[in-house]
Amino acid sequence: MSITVRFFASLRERLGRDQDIIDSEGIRSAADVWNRVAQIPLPGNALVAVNMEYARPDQPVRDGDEVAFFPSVTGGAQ
Amino acid sequence: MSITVRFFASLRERLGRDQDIIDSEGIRSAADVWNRVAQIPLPGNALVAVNMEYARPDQPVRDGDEVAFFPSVTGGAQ
Amino acid sequence: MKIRLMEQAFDPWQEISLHQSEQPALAGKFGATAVFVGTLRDFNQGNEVRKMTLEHYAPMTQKHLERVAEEASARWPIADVLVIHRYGELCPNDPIVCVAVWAAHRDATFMACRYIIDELKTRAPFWKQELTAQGRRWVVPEKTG
Amino acid sequence: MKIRLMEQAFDPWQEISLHQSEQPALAGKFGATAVFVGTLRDFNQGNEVRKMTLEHYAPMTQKHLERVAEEASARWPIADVLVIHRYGELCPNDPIVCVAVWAAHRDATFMACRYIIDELKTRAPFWKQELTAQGRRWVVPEKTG
Repeated sequence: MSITVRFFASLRERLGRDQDIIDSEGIRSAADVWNRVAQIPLPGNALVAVNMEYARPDQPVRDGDEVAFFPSVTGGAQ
Repeated sequence: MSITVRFFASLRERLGRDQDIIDSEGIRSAADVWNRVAQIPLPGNALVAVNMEYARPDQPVRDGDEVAFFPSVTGGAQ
Repeated sequence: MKIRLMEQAFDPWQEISLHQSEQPALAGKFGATAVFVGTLRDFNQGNEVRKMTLEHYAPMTQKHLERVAEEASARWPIADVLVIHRYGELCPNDPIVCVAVWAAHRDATFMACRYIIDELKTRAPFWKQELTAQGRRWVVPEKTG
Repeated sequence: MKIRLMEQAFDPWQEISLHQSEQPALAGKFGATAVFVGTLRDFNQGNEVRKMTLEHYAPMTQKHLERVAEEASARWPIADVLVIHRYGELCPNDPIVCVAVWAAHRDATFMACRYIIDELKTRAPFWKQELTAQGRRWVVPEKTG
């Protein structure tokens, strides 16, 4: 009956933690997850992943899912 | 008073030698050089170099020059 | 196909050589290899860079790097792919990423190698934080290659 | 910039690594390296290849390889170039040619590396003769990459 929520990079620093475990009760979408854990609106350039696949904020979320929020990625080389 | 003439690859095999030294007397162009050394017409796909620069058959040639004739090049990789 | 995430510094030339020697079935069968190596510079956007920390989302990174390599294999006739990407703390002159592609012909290797490094950059969940004389800063994506 | 013609077999990864270590001024200054290696396959146009002989026009080859590398340096902002090309007798799985380009950014390395290998192929005076089970044959240029 829980959802794992993960934060990375500057978003992790802004929220002051890298992970929350929340009750899935009343959660229907990734956006609902964000609103439960954060006191600020989801930044417009933030990326969302549900079970390690990129997703839109309105993507449905179910009990047992892992939902992640993070800024634009910067791997690879210049 | 001489011109060095070089042949490479299949053209070298066809002429049966890799180099001639010819008298520059009466030679005005790379085509003149070919006509002096070979009994066959210059093959249409043959390449010409004068002093190691690609040239056309009508390129002027002078005493002391090195003139080379060879087929299409095939260096590098597939 | 091999995708490796590494915390320790690596020598891309040694890793490519080793990988190739571990694929005896490839010997004599490939005519072309294209490689890209990305290396940490000691300056960026006007500042001296002393260190860099690469944060990543571990199993998601592996999954997306594998997917990008599979897409390249589906699009071009290639024989093998090796991708190595660092994470953790890096020093200037450290290789960050290495992409190597083997194929019969050169066109497929160039296209696939370029595809993998370009897609990796926009899809693999890595985040760079630089330590400069002015302190720590998160790197933001650039528009140009 | 280094252009080498070699009669002996060479290990491209070792040569690149060595070349890079001999350029201490490059350390920390380049962010990208693109490499292409062409290798002799043990088959071509339907026939098993046992050996290959690469004939060349020695000083003209060196001159034209240098010119192609200089043209690439003039067209793209690159920091260094290494080109190695074999001549003489080669065995299957032997590297034939290696082109490595170092630059600040990846786009310049890919473009310059591709330019050098493509131009080399049409301009450097090399000729390949294959030894197959059916005898010796001169390789003719292909239209496709």
